Amino acid sequence: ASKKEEKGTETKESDSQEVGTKEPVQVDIPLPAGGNVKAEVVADEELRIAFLSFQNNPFWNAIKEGNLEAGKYLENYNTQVDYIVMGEELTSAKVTAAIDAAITKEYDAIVVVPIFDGVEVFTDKAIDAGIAVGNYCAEGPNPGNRMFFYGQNGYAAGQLAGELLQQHTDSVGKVGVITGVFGAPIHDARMNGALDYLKENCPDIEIIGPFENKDKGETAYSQTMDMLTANPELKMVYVTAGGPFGAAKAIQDLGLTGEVGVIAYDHIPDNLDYVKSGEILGLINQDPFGQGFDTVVIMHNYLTTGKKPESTFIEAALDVVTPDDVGEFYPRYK
Amino acid sequence: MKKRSTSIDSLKNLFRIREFGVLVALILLCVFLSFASPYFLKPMNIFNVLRQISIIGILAVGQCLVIIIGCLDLSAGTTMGLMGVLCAIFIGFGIPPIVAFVLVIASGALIGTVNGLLVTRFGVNAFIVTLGMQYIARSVALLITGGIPVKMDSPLAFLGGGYIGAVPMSVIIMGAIVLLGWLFSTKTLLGRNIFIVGSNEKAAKLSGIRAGNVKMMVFIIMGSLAGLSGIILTGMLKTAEPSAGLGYELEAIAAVIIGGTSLSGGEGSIFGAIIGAALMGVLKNGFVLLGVSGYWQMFALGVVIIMAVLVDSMNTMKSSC
Amino acid sequence: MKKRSTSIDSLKNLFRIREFGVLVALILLCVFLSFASPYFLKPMNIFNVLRQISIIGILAVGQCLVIIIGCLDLSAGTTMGLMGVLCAIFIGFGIPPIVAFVLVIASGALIGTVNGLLVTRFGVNAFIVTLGMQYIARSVALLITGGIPVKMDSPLAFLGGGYIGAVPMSVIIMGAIVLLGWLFSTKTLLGRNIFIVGSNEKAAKLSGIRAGNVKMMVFIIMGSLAGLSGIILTGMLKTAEPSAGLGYELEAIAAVIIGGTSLSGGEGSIFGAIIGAALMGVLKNGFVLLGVSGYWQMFALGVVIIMAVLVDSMNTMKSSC
Amino acid sequence: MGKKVLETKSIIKRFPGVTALEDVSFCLYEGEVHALIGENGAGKSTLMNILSGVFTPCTGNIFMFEEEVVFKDSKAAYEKGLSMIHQELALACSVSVAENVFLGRLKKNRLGLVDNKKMERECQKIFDKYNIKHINPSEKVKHLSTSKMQLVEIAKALSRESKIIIMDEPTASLTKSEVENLLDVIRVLKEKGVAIIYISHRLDEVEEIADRITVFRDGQLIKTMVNEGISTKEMAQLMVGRELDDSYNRCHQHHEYQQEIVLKVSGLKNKNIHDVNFELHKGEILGLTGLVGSGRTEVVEAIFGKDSLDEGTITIKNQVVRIRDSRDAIECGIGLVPEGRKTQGLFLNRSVKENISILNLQYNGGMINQKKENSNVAELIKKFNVKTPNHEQKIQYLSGGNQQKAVIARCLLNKPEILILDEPTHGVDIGAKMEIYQIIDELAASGVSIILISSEMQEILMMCDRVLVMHNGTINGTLSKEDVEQEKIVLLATDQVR
Ligand SMILES: Nc1ncnc2c1ncn2[C@@H]1O[C@H](COP(=O)(O)OP(=O)(O)OP(=O)(O)O)[C@@H](O)[C@H]1O
Ligand SMILES: Nc1ncnc2c1ncn2[C@@H]1O[C@H](COP(=O)(O)OP(=O)(O)OP(=O)(O)O)[C@@H](O)[C@H]1O
Ligand SMILES: [Mg+2]
Ligand SMILES: [Mg+2]
Repeated sequence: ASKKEEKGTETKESDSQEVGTKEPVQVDIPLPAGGNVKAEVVADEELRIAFLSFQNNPFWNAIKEGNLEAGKYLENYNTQVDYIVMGEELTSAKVTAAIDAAITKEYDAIVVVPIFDGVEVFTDKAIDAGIAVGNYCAEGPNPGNRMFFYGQNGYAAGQLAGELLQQHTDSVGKVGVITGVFGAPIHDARMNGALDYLKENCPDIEIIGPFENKDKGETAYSQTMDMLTANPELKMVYVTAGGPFGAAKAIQDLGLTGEVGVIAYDHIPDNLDYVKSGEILGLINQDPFGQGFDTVVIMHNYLTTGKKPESTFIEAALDVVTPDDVGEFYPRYK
Repeated sequence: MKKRSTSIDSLKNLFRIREFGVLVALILLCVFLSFASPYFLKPMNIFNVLRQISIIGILAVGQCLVIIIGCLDLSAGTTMGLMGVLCAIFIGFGIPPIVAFVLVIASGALIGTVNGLLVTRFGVNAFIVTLGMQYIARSVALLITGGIPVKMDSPLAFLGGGYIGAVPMSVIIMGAIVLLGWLFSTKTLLGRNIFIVGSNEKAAKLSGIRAGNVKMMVFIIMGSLAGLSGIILTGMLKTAEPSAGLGYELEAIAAVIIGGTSLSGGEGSIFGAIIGAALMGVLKNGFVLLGVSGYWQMFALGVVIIMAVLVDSMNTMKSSC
Repeated sequence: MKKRSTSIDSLKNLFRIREFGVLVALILLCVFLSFASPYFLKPMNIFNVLRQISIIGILAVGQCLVIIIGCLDLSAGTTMGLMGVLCAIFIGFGIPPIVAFVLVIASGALIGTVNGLLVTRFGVNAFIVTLGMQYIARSVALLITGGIPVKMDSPLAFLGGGYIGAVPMSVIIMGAIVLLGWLFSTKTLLGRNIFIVGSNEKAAKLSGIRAGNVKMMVFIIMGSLAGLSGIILTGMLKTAEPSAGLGYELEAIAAVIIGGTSLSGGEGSIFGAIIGAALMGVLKNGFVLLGVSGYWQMFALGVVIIMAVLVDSMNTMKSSC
Repeated sequence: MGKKVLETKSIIKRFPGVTALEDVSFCLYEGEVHALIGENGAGKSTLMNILSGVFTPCTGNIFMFEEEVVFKDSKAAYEKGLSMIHQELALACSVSVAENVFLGRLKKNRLGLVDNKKMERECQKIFDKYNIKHINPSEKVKHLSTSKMQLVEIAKALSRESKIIIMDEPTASLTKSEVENLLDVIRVLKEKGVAIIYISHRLDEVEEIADRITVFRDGQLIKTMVNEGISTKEMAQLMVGRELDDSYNRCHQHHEYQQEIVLKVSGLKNKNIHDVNFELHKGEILGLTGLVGSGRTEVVEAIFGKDSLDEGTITIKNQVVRIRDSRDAIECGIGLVPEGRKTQGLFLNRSVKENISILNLQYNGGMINQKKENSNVAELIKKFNVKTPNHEQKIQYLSGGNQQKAVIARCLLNKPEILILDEPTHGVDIGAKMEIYQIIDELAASGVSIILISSEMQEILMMCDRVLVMHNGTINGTLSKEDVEQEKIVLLATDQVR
């Protein structure tokens, strides 16, 4: 324990230039597809990185895939990556408990999806204990002293969605909004990003909602049906979180494909099907593989060389697929 | 003197049935909405509302029976989710729709059986058994799918997404289940025994009723209905979401209680439960039609749930001098 | 003959107390974990576990009383969330911490009072009242914050995030509440009346106990404890999340029932509730320490919840033969 | 006669569908024992509940100690100096005996905390004072038998030392010696100037203890009279409002049971009983009596499959049967009217109809034949004269005696060959009692074998062909019809003979 603590304080104070007194060992392992960051040197003592994630929908599966790849990749660099599931309901209690446990287990670094504002109290505690911390995917507005955040800027993504909505409506008409869970920061950020963008750039767009669907496809289906009943001239539906395929299915069932479209998030199969069939007109992604992979490699590089990433905010690529280009992204939809 | 009072009595009785208060609340809400939104009374909207309550409605029928025997089934929602997933998987295996249908209902019944066994043979509190089963069913659904929704393309989807004329198939099924549930609970021996066991289990046993078996049957019925609603849910979107269903059990319980069934067991009505489900369904539909802002929806839902029952309880209180 | 049997009797009693089964389950789990993970028994981890259960623990004390009078409080979780938000807002207004503390507890008590009034004076079913209040509290928290988390920087945060030596302040508070709750429920007049009203409300009334007032007090206590835990929750993260708290009520209820309190009222124990909370807390800690996959966590949680009570019920069944 | 302590003027009370009290004016004097008698459902308990603040009258006034009072709940009445023994035991079953005795006024220590030890000590003192035995103050009430619960209920009311005590059928589930004991207590209280309202269907008790007697019929106060030279027969006639044919006496009927043995139990043993052997003949009425807690109920429950047996065999018509639960017992042709009608007999929130028909329905296939059900029930309701506004009335709103009749009716619909009646006339009025006796007798004459448990000596003496007397979980003696005498039963029950 004392050894690690020593290292922790060291890295903190001296920006850890002299960690490797020996010649750093270099090996050249090809990056797996989807990874963007290369590991630089082999750690001279085994390093342990905790990757704290959730598991409740396919989005996390892609992150897990990236992280497991990273684990295999970094094995060659003498770093062990532990993929740890905090649970399946997203609550701050789950996150803080997992961080506490990671501190107890004396990891060298923690990569975590904090989601909630206030979790920084615990990540900062980890940093005080000499553990490097990086965030990914979603964090609150006050992220504390974590080294970096890798992920989508929810608000920026919302603005992008706003742009797409503007394009598809020609700046006039009605847009229905369905959000996941009220108060969930990432959902709210995406929602507000889009709403603010539309308010500013196309004041003629009328917003219906927002309605909470608790990430359920079935609820989104009902809400979309009802919105279309009350607003036959509805042009677009914006779904900020889970269940957009429900909205798409409602449009399909009402035979309104081509007249009403959906803008939503995450390249997961059930959504992509409706991109292909033309109800979802824009599907925004946030590079989940990279979030699982790059983050730990960055951490490894920091622990071995002391180099921090250039910016504290590493933006995940915001890909948008549309019915026109879905085949290029995902060959099986050709 | 006796003869004169009967007609007044029956009128009084009509006003005293517990469903009545909620029915009034429902009608008032409908009247209000038909003025507030021109779309509310459109046949299409009415069928939409009915379709939206069909799943909760079917679960509420089962939950009503469970509550009458004095238990709660917290696993109904996630069991439904699991059954939806199983259905899609069975179809994916190429099992013929009818066989898949039967298998799913049987699996639901199996989960009900496990619940029932634990409650009746091992004496574990039903709340705990079904809470545990809630987690287990959900985790199994996630484990067998890896968390990924399963597509289902099969004639079976007609049960959830099909229409006969303008009437959604799921509404017809709900109607049938409500009718069957009512017949079952009022006309059959087992149905009667459910009330009796819920009212006083000890006395029921002394009357030669195998109370354990009766409870068991109720859990099995609940499980089968969860299976049925799982099929409908999956059919509606032609997709089975492994994490679907959580929360439905509470909504179904709320519907049952709003409909006048008492949590202490021995009393209750299937029709009441459906009225309760309809009240909440119409309310949610109203929110969307009127474009009520998100946070206020929740507020209104809370207030209406309480009010619906409040009217009723004040009535009961007054009538006793 | 009487004298001889007493020592054996008291031994038997010890083994028959309902908490005992769960205590054994807890101990077994701890023994297992201490072998499975070298980190489990580290003092730091133990305090972490205690800190993690402190909020559920405090809510469980209140919920235990609510269940003893034969009700359930489904609003406790979201009330806690709302109270956390209020706390942060009060502090933001520049209200001194002590005053803010008192105000928040009072607000919690107020929500409890509303629940209690609806239940006792208007005769509305407690399940429905608190379900409605669950929605209302959550919507109010979202409405007053606009859904945005509120920062709180104040000495008051010490209650949630502070340490005295190595011991988290929240654990000390939980300990105090459990002790007070135990004293209250076993030694005070009101406490005993809670058991009496829960056991037979009519008899209580006939003996001149104002059952309505007793129930009222229980809801008020529950509300105040929700206020207290809201402060702790906010203090822990120095942030109040408006949507926090949902689901805590069910976990607290589960803890209470696992701890041997019967849902039919009249019986129960505060210590049992805490043991129940600890069982679930240790289990979750174990999952993270051992790195159990998410879906299996859920599965295991479900199985353990059932098992913990199963052991106990089998014991009871055997003894009553 | 002393001062008026209690007076009611023109009380009217209506429930949905029934008028329970019509214009009742009644008064009670200091130091008197005032008995109320009347058929089941006559309104006695309703009036008492109004006096003790449980119900509010629809119209009418109450005066206590010559000042008008309006009680908003029973606490108010109690504080004014009135306490009541409730017909339906008002006990909190999951807490201790001592806490029940001090229900609503738990004892505290100097710190203001509830003091269990002190309460248990004082509870024991009260038990000693009123000569109540074999109840442990620290035990939970739910572990007590019905009669012990009744004693706790009595102790609860007595210990309040009120000026006015209402006793609503306090002796319904007590045996002879306990009744004597209670009557002694009443005499002492009377000496101290306590006014007592005493309700009982046991008219011999009334005759023995009352100073004045008030008769109720159909919600009306018929007559108040001084208890001088009034026979029980006259009382009964006033109650039912017509000439009662000569008080029922089975001896007049002269029928003998047949020698065929239908039920034989040997060596029954479980945790409450040991070595129980007896035979029951066809058409016989076999009495089972003993002191409270002597195990009578346990014996029949063991036979009926409610409790499991450790040892022993049950033979029905020369065939050894294995009875695992009540259903097996019923299928063997046994019927049971359990004691404790509220806890074990009634489905309180179900209708009268369902309560009567349920047992019979179990053997009639899956669908309910509602027509047949209705006609069966209507017939029984008529036969037993169950007073109910309609068949759909929830049984909880019936008076106690009518509830009891419904429970007996339930068993008969099934035509059992062996009928076990555990305190079948508990809380039943004299008229109905006679009807029940008549029915029991007819059943016996038609060849049904009956086991009758009763704490009422009169009932046992009058009805039974043979009597088994229990003591301490075993049968202490058997008395044939010729031998049966009150003294012998008492000696056997208290184990004073070898
Ligand atoms: N809470 C109630 N609701 C409706 N009806 C009631 C209620 N309580 C009593 N009754 C009716 O009032 C009448 C009088 O009942 P009460 O209990 O006073 O009779 P009682 O004279 O005490 O009879 P018993 O000797 O059987 O105890 C009965 O017809 C009964 O059905
Ligand atoms: N559930 C129980 N738990 C513990 N003891 C019990 C239980 N039921 C009965 N007993 C005890 O068993 C003994 C026999 O009771 P039983 O009810 O058979 O007596 P009884 O002769 O019928 O008297 P009673 O007049 O009280 O009905 C009593 O001492 C009683 O306290
Ligand atoms: Mg009475
Ligand atoms: Mg008995």
